Amino acid sequence: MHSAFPVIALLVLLPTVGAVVVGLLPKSRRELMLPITTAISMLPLAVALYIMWEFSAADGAAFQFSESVAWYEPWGIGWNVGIDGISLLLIVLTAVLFPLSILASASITKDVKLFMVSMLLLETGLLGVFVALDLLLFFVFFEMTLVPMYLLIGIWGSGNRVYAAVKFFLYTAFGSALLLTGIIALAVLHGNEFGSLTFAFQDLLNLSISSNAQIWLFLGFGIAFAIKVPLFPFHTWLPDAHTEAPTAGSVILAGVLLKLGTYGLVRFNLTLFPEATVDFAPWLAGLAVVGIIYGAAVAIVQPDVKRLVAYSSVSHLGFIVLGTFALTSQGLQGGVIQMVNHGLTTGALFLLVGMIYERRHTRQISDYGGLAGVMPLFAGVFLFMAFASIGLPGLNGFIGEFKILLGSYLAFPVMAILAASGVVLAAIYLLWAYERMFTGPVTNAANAGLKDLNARELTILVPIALLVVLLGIYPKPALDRIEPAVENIIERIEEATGHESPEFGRIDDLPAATGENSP
Amino acid sequence: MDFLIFLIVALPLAGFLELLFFGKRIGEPGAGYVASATVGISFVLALIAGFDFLQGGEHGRTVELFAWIPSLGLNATFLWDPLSAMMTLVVTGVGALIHIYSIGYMHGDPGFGRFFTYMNLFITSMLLLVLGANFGILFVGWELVGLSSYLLISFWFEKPSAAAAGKKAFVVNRIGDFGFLIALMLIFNSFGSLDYGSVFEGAEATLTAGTATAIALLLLVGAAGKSAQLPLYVWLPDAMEGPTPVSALIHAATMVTAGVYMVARTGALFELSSVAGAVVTTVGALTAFYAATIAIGQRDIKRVLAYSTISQLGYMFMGVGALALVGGVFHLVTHAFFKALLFLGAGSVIHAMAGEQDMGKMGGLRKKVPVTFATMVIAWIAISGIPPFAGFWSKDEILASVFNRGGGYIVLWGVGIVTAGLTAFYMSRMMFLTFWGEPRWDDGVVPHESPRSMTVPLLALAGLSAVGGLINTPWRPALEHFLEPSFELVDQTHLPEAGVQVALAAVSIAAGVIGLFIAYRRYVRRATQLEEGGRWDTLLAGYHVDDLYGRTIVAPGKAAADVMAFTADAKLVDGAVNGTGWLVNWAGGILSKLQTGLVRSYGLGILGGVVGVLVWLLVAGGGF
Amino acid sequence: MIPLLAQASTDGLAVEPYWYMALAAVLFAIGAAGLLLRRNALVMFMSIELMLNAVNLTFVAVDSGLGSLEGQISVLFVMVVAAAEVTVGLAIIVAVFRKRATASVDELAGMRG
Amino acid sequence: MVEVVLFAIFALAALAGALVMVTARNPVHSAMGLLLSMFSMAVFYVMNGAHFVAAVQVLIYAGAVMTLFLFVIMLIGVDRAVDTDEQIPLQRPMVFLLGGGFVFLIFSAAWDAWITGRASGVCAVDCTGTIENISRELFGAWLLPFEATVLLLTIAAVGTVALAQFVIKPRLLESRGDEE
Amino acid sequence: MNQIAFLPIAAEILLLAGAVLILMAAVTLDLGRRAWAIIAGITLGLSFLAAWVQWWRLDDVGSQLHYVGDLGRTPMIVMDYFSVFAGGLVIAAGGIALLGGWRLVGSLEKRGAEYVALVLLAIAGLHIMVISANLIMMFIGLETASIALYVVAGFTREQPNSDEAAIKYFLLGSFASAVFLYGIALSYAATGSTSIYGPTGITAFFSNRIPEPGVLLLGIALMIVGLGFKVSAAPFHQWAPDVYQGAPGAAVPLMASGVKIAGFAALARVLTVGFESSIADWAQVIAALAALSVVVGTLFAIAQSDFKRMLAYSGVAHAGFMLTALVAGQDGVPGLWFYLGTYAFQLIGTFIIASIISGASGGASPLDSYRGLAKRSPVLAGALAVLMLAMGGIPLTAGFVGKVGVFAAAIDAGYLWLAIVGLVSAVAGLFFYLRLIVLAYFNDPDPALADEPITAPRSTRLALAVCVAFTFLFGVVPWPLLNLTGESLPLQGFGL
Repeated sequence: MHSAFPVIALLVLLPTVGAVVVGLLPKSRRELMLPITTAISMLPLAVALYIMWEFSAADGAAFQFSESVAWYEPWGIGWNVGIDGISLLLIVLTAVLFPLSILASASITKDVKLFMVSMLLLETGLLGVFVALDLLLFFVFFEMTLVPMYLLIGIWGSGNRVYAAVKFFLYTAFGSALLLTGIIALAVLHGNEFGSLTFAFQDLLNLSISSNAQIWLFLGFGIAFAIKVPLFPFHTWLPDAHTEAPTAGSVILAGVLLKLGTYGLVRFNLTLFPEATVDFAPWLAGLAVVGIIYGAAVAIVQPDVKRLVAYSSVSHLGFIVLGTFALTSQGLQGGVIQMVNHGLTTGALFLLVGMIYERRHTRQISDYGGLAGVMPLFAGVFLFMAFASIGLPGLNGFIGEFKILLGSYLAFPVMAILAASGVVLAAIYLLWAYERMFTGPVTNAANAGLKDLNARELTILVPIALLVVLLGIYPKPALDRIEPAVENIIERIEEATGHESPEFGRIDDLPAATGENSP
Repeated sequence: MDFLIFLIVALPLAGFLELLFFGKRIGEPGAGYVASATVGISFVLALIAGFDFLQGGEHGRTVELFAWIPSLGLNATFLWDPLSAMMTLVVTGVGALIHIYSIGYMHGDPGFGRFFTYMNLFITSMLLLVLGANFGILFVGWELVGLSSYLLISFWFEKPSAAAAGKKAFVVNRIGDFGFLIALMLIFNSFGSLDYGSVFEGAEATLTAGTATAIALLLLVGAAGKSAQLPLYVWLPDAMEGPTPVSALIHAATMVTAGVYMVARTGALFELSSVAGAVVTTVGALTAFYAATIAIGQRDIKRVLAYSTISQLGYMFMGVGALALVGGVFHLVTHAFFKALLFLGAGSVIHAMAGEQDMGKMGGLRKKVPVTFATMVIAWIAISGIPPFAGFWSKDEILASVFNRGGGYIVLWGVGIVTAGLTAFYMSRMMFLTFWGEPRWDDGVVPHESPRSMTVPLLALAGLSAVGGLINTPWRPALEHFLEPSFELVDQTHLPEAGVQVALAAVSIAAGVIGLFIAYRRYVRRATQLEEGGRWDTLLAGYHVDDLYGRTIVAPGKAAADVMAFTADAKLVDGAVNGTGWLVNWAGGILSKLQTGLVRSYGLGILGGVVGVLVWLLVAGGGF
Repeated sequence: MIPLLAQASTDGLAVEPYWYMALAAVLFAIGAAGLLLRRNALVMFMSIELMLNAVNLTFVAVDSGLGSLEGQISVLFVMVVAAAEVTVGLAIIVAVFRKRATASVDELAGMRG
Repeated sequence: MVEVVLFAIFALAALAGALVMVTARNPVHSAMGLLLSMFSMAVFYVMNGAHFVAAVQVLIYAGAVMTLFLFVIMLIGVDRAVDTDEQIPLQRPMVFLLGGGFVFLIFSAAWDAWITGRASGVCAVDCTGTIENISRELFGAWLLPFEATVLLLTIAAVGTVALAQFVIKPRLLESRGDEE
Repeated sequence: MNQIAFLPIAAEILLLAGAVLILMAAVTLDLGRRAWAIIAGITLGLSFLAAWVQWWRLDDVGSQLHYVGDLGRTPMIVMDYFSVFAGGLVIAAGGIALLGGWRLVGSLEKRGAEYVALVLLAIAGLHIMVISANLIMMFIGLETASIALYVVAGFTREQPNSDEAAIKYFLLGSFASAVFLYGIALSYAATGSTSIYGPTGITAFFSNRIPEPGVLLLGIALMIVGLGFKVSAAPFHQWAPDVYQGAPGAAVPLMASGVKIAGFAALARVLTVGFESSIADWAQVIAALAALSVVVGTLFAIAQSDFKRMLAYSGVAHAGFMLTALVAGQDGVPGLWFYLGTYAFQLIGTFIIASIISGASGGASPLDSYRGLAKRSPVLAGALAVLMLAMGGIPLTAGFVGKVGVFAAAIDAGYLWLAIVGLVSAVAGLFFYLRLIVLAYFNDPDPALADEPITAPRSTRLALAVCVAFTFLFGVVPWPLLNLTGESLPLQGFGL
């Protein structure tokens, strides 16, 4: 399906053009930067919405709006892009979060122009990752996100920003190195098998890769993505980066950047290396479960609320990975929708933490207390987002977690059960934090005079809240678009490996772990 | 009709949304009126919609609203059958009364509007819970009532204890939900569906005994969390931090009975596993007895009622566990009446005592709050199992059914009887300490009767407590007939023969009377004051179970989390990362010593390289 | 002629080109060692010249082994190069000496790490 | 046979010269050692029929280059015994090891056949190293490199001039009273 | 006698003429710097042109071997796409480097003319190296360039370390040259020729005989060592940091980039053409050297606190990356060229920045002096950031494309392990590239320096702009250069 107008190119390049525009603004007109950049970032959103509108849900498995321009024949690299059901949602998520997080950056005063330019370039990178169907192009966008984010953390971050920025950069770059090796090796394999190098995803799908090679390639891709996700034990860059980044950085980091990892796993690992996927699935699911519990447990005792939310991401992303490697349609669908959900709720939590930080300049939970009385609206929104994050049914988080748990139970009952305990832990860490920050009497005089959310902040939060409710109550439109794409991947794995994705309604011998029970 | 059923849920929801966004503007008492009206109308609608079932035989209908998670076959669908109709009536009926009561009770509270917002949210959620036609919607309601409960318990969030209690309630409930979730996974795995219809109808053919047991027990974990059974009951006493109407509505009449409702609803699964049934009954019996003993030692009037609620829920579990589903549900209904009444009465007393909840500072209130006193007496007799008040009928039906199962169940019956005696004792103790004897009020407290908006609901509930038991008497089991369509898949336990029934009834009445009498002697005749010290303190602290949990679960858990966060994560996992960086740096530092600045050592390096390359190349190329 | 020697001669005990090559290898190694063992820049430089000479010897020996002239031509070029190198090298050494009054390279270790 | 004897003698001389060069404490002695080696080389060239090269060797190397060396030795006044104690740890053993290894490797690799190539074909006339033959080659096939040496010589000239122009005034030299 | 084809050696002739003219202009005519600049500019421009017009000539007539003399035995130079590209690159890099360091010429006063002349002659030497078809010719080119650069390294004797740099460079360079020469001699023994091409050349020798190990391998090994020294591959790299630090700052770009280009050109020519049949043997050694260079360069660079020394070590790592391409033999040449072509300009750009910050005549360049550069000079900081990211191989810079090409070649040749070692080291290497960005952007400048303006003459800024633009442009749109390098293969076989 070729669209006459290169709408994807438009989508991806708009922010870059915007960056140039912002870059040309006179430095003295600092007050113009925020509104102009926000306005610019609305353009990709408009395009993304147009794409969503035009997207054919029935063909969700196919890449739509695809564009293909060969760039360098000897390497088989070109501008190959397209959007399927999986990428569609992530694109919309990206396009939604950017205007909001830019709008939330009013407190940036240092070098505003560079900040805005970085944000817009970051957006190009992220959108590019989700549309790229050429592995090298994917990698370019994948890496392109690093530098702006590095600058965001390093220049506008707090406290230990340099350490966090460098750690973020190096850690993820380490993964990228393996990824690049894998990508090139794939192209070389294509060259060996078909006589020409190519990085085009859809051509590479035709490769017949030996099991042994699959294992190594899977590892190369997998470690890169696992670091990005981040999967336990590759997660330690995340708390630092999240915590030190400015609000917008944290939002994008949690909301979109982490999804590069899970997206990559779904898009590439599962499809390109089906055999290895089946082999590794239990291990990755196991790590995911460890991450779920570990991230949650660590989150409980964090004294810093931003770190707490950061560790909650480790836990939540564990769910996504678990769902992905359950290799069941339900689990994978849950994983994909959960990417969006996590982006919204955790993004919102970071926004909220940022808003309170702007008022008090502290992230220590112990510095707060009794805020619900001082800023009830803020407390309400925070609690709302917390519950969305906890996975309260009726809000978005539940849909994904529920599907993931049901789907992964089919494949890994014990792990699914362990993962379900993350649901309990989530309630503990978020509600305990809420309790300490918002309830009780106002003990610290500095908190007494805090102003509640203003109109700008509400403008930021309300759209997210609406989406949270919408996706919680009526997720069907989203799921309808994901499902064909996911089915397609599962079928591919089944065809390639003879692995049978477990079906519902089939009774297994019960694992011992389900014997736990009565009080 | 479908629309009617939709409206039953939609009205409280609309009320919730209206209050959420405009609650502040509507203010007091408008918010209360809005909330009460929506719930009240829902009740009326439910009456209309449920009228059909009175004819009997009507199976009900499902109301499809929209596709929710289509790929799981989960839709937003309501099931309107006798059981859900009955539950709806209880929820909206008692709910409406408590709403009205709250208008008076919450008068002047700055969070007036917020209170009713949450209350309507609760009613909505509870209706979702009982009306859902599949486990999905049930779970949505299940969690949302947890949320409303959380919000309402920590309604006075400035009080740290209230905030902590709310969190505790939610978290403990979540532990139960953990079991519930796993049960759902198992069910889905087995049936490929979460629809009541397909699950219950296919259960017998699909499930092995092992799976059925697993599912049933896991459901029990969920139910035990919500319905405050052993060992997950600990949140309920603390939940009394919430405003009293909340305790009445949520923590006595409705939400906590969700577990009972769930077990009753899934009776078809429990039927398949005798083990599970026995476990449920045992848990119920133990909880009933255990909580009753603790109730004896409480000083706080609401905590007495809280433990009483736990105990009574134990009865209900005995009922549903022994597959006396009707009995369990029957007790759920009557308990909703008299326990709501007791709570509201207690609220009225507290209101009268200007917020005092310690029975040690009450006494002699009979004359001061006559309406409250009178209505509470009815509830007291009802819960003590004295015929013909409501509690007698339902409790007796449960006990008789349990007895009729024979075998080990007879022991559990015995526990039930002892508990009945204890119940009569602690309730009497509460009544005597509150209303009889000399006033022990604090200075400046001038008890006064509550306003009309509070007493009217009391009277209404008193009426229901008095005669509510008559809806299902052994000789005229109207409720049983009414519910039959809902339970037709389940082979229920029957009541014993009439003679046995009479004998059993006599025993339980005797137990109740004995309990009453002992209490009377102790607290009225001897005028014993509130006991302190020794074992009473143990009872007062609920056998120190909170401490125990604190020391065996919470503290080690937190310690483990601390270790993970600050040792494992910071030192080990992150240490490995930073260590790598450090190692590289260190290696660079060490190596750079090789760069001596001496040209001759550089030359040596080159010569070494020459030899190295030669060796490598000759070995590789076979030059040797 | 001494018979023995004549005998040997007829037996083919002639100087083979590779003898020179072997000798050159040893001389090259000695030159390299000299470069690394001496710290006087001049002697080091002489060692380099020795190495170049060893190479030249190799060239010439190979030439006679092959019956070719390429090696000899090469030697001429090497000599030109060496001459140019000597000029510049000595200039550098002189310059260093004039600045530091030493020809010992061990004292020239201002840059390291 | 004579050849063998000559070879033996001059090989020893070359080695001795080389060793003297390396070990002598006085740079002048080193230079003499090198001179000995170079003369031996010239003999070898003759033995191999490279007469022209031998002549150049004596003229250029043994003559001009070594003279230059000696001149510089005198110029900078290092014509006296110097301490040759090794100060860099492990330098000496490592040099012996690696140097020995180098020789060993070359010998063992080349032992079977030191020369495996074949003649690059016909020389312009014949392949003896006479001046005539060499100049034919040099100004024929090898004209380009010959011309390229122009660059080399220019650089040598310019470079030496550039290095010799002394514009700074180091304290050390002032004290020595050297002319600028 | 047949004609000498002048076009292929036009660059040498022009450069020599230019050098002599400048000397004359300075000494005889007493003309100033402006005149030197004009002469140098014209000379370089013309020689670049002369080098490049041959590309189109090649399109018409194909690769040419150039002989002098009637026997056609020993071609001395070869004109193929490889030579043209490498030659053009050497001249271009040399020209940009000279332009960027023109400030030095000013500070040298009269001696500036000699400096310029030497630079031009060095470029000519490098050019000879890349076009030569004969090992002795190559050696002459190498020595020409080296000797010129020994002098250049010691040019600023008023600087404390310049003479030390010169003598270190000279002694070690001569040692390496001797080793290289010995390699030539042994390969001559093994093959009977010093010419690569031609009917009696090395390739012809191998074309009808399987290569015999022994002397041949010795020759290859020693040549690898000699050229490895020039491209500063580990363990022959130790001269580089000291020389880069001590030599005149403005001259380092040429020493660093030009010699690398020519060294790799020579290495590629010798190995992938001359000894192509032994690839199974030498590729392993090259791979080992590559891995060692990458690791050693990275580790040492991490420990540096001086910018130029850090660049020198990073140059060692980069040499390793380029060697990585070479393991694929001729297939790796395009990757090598792309990497080299872009890296040369990155290197020149960074050294220009170093010479702006730390002065044109050399000396230390502590990393601390880059603190808060973004505040003092945003443009310079931006340029530095782009160049650092490019050296780190971050996409959208030419460095990334280069790395892809290099590693693709290595993986294709079956050296996956080498690619992994290289890429992982590249990540470790990011640490010190990022450090510059950290210093420039994340730190505030020294209060004492904060208000001190950073100035650079127009020539320097122009050269820097060219380098940065080149780096960025070929990162975003690498296709033209990729196409070009894809064609820049050496002539295979023995020619006519």
